[in-house]
Amino acid sequence: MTMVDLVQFAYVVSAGLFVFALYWMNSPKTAGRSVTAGSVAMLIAVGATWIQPEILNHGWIIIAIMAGFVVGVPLSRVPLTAVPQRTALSHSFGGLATGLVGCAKYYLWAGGDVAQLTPFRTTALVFEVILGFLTFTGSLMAAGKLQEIKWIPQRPVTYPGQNFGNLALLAAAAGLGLLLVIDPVGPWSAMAFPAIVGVALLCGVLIVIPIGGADMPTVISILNSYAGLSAVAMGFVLDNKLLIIAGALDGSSGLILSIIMCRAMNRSFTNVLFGAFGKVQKSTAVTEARNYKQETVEGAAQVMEQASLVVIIPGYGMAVAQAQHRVRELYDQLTRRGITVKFAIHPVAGRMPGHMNVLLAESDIPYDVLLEMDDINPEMPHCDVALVVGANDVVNPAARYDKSTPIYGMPIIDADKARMVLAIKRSKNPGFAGIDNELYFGDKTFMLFGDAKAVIGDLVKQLSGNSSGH
Amino acid sequence: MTMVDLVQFAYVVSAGLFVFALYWMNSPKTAGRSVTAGSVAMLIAVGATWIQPEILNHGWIIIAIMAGFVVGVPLSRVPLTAVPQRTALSHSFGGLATGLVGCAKYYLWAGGDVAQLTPFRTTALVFEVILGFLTFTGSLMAAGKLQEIKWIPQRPVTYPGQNFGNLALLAAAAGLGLLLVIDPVGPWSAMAFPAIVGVALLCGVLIVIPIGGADMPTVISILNSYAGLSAVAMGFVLDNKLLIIAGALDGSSGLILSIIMCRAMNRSFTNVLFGAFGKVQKSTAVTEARNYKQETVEGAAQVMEQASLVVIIPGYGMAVAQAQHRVRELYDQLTRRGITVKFAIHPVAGRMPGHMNVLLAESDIPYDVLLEMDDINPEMPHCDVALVVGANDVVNPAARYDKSTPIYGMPIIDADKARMVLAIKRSKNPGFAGIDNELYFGDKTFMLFGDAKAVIGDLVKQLSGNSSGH
Amino acid sequence: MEHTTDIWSLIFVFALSTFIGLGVILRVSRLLHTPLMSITNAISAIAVVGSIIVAGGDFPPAIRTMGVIALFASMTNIVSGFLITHRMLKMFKKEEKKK
Amino acid sequence: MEHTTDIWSLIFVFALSTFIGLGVILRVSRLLHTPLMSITNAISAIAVVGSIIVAGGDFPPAIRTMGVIALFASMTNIVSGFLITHRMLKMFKKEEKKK
Ligand SMILES: NC(=O)c1ccc[n+]([C@@H]2O[C@H](COP(=O)([O-])OP(=O)(O)OC[C@H]3O[C@@H](n4cnc5c(N)ncnc54)[C@H](OP(=O)(O)O)[C@@H]3O)[C@@H](O)[C@H]2O)c1
Ligand SMILES: NC(=O)c1ccc[n+]([C@@H]2O[C@H](COP(=O)([O-])OP(=O)(O)OC[C@H]3O[C@@H](n4cnc5c(N)ncnc54)[C@H](OP(=O)(O)O)[C@@H]3O)[C@@H](O)[C@H]2O)c1
Repeated sequence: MTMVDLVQFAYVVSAGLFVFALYWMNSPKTAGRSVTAGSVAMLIAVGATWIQPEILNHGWIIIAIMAGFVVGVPLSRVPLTAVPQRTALSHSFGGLATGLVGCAKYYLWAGGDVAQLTPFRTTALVFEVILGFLTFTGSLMAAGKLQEIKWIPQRPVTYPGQNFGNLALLAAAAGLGLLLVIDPVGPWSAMAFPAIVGVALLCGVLIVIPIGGADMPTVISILNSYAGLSAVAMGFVLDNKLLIIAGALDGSSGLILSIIMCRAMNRSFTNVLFGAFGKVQKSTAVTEARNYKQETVEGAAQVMEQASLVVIIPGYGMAVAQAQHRVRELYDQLTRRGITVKFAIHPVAGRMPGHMNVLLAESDIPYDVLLEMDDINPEMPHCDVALVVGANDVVNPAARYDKSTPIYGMPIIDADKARMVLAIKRSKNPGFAGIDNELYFGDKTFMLFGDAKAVIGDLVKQLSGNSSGH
Repeated sequence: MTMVDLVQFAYVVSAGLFVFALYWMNSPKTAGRSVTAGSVAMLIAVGATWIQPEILNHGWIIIAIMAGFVVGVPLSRVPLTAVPQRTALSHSFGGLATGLVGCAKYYLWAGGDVAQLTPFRTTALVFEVILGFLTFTGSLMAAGKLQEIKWIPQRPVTYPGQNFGNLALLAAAAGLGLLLVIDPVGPWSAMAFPAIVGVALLCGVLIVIPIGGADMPTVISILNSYAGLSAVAMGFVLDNKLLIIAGALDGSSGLILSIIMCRAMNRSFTNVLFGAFGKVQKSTAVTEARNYKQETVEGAAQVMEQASLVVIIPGYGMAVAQAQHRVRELYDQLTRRGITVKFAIHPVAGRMPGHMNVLLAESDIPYDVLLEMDDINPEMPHCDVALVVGANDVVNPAARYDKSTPIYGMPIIDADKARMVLAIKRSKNPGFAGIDNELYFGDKTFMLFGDAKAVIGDLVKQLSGNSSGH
Repeated sequence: MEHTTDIWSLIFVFALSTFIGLGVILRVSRLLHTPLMSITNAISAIAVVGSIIVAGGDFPPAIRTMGVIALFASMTNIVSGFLITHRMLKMFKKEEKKK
Repeated sequence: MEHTTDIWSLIFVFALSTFIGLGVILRVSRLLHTPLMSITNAISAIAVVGSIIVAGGDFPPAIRTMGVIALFASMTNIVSGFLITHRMLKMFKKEEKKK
């Protein structure tokens, strides 16, 4: 068994483990193994690559790996609300890595063994570099917008001819790439390659700038699949099948998640990428003002005590307020009274897929009371109280009929079908789509203005008070 | 785009189509496309191979293909009851094909370009040949047993040291193979190769001989995966990825089907392959005799008219009697009276997986009233009449408690939980497992002796008579 | 080396397609297990590829004869396999419409 | 020719693993979409393989520096990706036991 065989064998095993890692994610029961399988696979991959004879300067490698741990561990401790930013940030790291490896390989071969730059390889190389660096800057922008960093504009930034400009840039990059493929070391290529890198970096920024903060999750997923594809391209360049497999798994995951999100928002890729969503509306929306019916905490508590089925509809607001633990206490209070409590989870509630599930799981709410939209909607008519916690667009009935709204056609949770609606939010401001919410003016709806955490905290106090009063 | 590229591209497309062909089998709605996708894929594969420059004598090819059609078309017209035999027969064809190609390749390279016989290739070649020819004779035997050909013994044929002998033979084949790998054209190999072929052919016969007729479906599925694996081996020999992919798909299908069958019979592979199942018991069983309660057709008809839920439990007997169309008429008669009729399909009812479903589908019974065991069992207690049509082992309560029976632990359809059981069979003979059926002596059970087709025909007449009488 | 990696790409392909096979087959509806048997039967006749190479190549007649027989055998499986699968599936499809 | 077939085996591997990817991801429970994002994040750091080759090879310092940076970046993703996924999944596992 030669070294090559050993390495290849290790790669086969590693690839298999990666597949299982994702396969086991199909239920929380087995998901525990996923991380184990995945990290073992990665360990094998690293080991098998490292032992190869052509690897000489172990010092640098060890240092880089240690540095990776130093930065990686804290990055894994971020609060769950910061997960989207974190994901974006590490996509940018991933893009940087593939991009740099691409550069290194190009200059290596262009400098020495030019024969290696076959048309096929060079094409793959160009793809790798463009996708890599585009993901790098693009994800950085996305992370910035999500982190709400001052000097990165939250709202979509648009200017005339924007989309055309971006497409022109990509076309330019592609053209330069073609040049390289035709003649990898011709007079032009000395400038062509760095030019490609520059254009890719620029594209990343320009493509993400016109996209609104709340569309970032979709963008992140798309960038995720780009990162995967550039790993695939690297695999083609290095003739390494493990890279291709892992990259492809990653690419398909990003693709599917972004499709799911677009579906759930009833929007197309193009609309997300070029729609500059959430710009125009926002500007107009806040002007409007109609009157809400309000309810006191005491009143709300009483109503809930009378209920037999309470459906809690969490939204981005619960995440912002970090209210999940209070929600848990509320859940305990109500269930202790024999009231059935269910959670209605909209596929795009919050700011990333599965956002609400993680938060509620964090606060120890058993995941079998977290129902998906399609499972809970039939029950809504029998629901006595629908408690909306910092959700807005995902319960806006306008999505059903009002063609003028940006969320028209997006499936929603039928909170308005419940016998009574209690809605917790801080202000009269609209949600991310920037439109007023019909639901809140409905005659069955009563508002509880205030920070979700505070309001629910009061509700819990009230209820525990009453119960001790019993 | 060179010829090689063109061919490889065609192979990629073809491989993809094969995957879709199997993927679409996941529901009857999409299954229609499967055949299209599959045959197009095969067409592409054949075309891409044929256009290659090294293919010269087209005459022979065309003749062989035409001959294939001449034999293949009639083979596709067999009655559905003969499907198991047909499947076995074409497995043997498949085995023959891979085996022969293996031989051809070996003699070609041994005669000329010996360098081609690398250890890896030779190993693959040996696997291809052994699996191929073993499948060839083995499937022939299986087909013979299923077709109940006179000079092929139905019952398991056993003799002392049988299993040991077979294993020894396989070991011998492996040993000879090793010899070839070490020295593909040494003095020995001239005899070694034909010897391997001979041993493989012999093994096929000897391995299947000790297996009882009703275990054939399992054996067929196992041989199915062998056929697939030998195609994979051929792929390794010819360095052809399409062969590997299609072979692997085939192999996994055979594997999974045989596992499903073994599970449903609560038996292990080894037990099926070496257990000489259905031999000993059969001999003893028929001796026993206890008294059954019988029921007249008139009586049975009346009982059913009173029922509100009738569950029909078909078994191998329905297939033997070709009674599915009569069953359909019965179904119509009862449903017309507003009686709910459901079918309880045991995973191993009949003689191959899905046997009952095809037969009932053939007689135009909508497939949504065909329920799997796990879905119908909870309903059995509410069932007024359970009509057992030529089923036996799959409704034998002994499977639940009697450790001594060969079917102990096999999940069954809870016919005995129904308010009343009507059982149609020809005689007092036991089923394939060779044991008496507790159910038939139960006090809620009434027998309708006779051929399923005839008996149900009478039932239908009776019912239509009554209805016109109304 | 060149050949070694080539062997390994075959092994990779085998491993991956086995994964696909298991994944896809496990999701096949129980209703369709009999048609599944017959369609995989047809698919396994992919040996036709090898048969054509052997039957059509410029080889001694003995070799080619083996190829021709193999080709005939595989062709039979292809034809009968797909036809009978189609025949069975039609029955289920008919149901589809009726309901 | 030798190289052509080699390219094609890469393409085969890509096609097959995409099939697997789609099949597997589509079956991931909705509950776990956030952990899924973070674990694929870690897996995409497979670029580490390329980084090691570039960082460790006997190349001019400029090249190797790129490799080292790439290696650092991928390592960060591997570590943080798997750790945070583990952290999230533990929450779901806890539920598991409690019920
Ligand atoms: N989940 C995803 O993957 C994803 C991806 C892309 C886009 N999106 C979009 O994100 C939106 C999610 O809908 P959503 O209903 O969950 O959120 P939303 O529509 O953005 O509304 C959030 C609501 O929470 C309230 N809120 C904010 N902070 C709060 C606090 N501390 N306490 C109480 N309330 C607070 C806000 O009102 P106040 O400001 O008045 O408090 C706002 O009305 C959808 O439009 C969806 O299309 C989601
Ligand atoms: N489906 C599979 O994939 C598969 C695979 C391997 C093994 N098996 C085995 O096959 C058996 C299948 O069970 P099963 O209950 O379906 O069949 P069974 O146990 O073999 O019983 C069939 C019954 O049908 C009766 N019968 C035969 N011809 C008849 C006719 N013309 N009219 C009326 N009745 C007739 C027979 O009784 P009479 O002779 O008295 O009429 C016999 O009792 C199981 O033991 C299973 O393990 C199935």
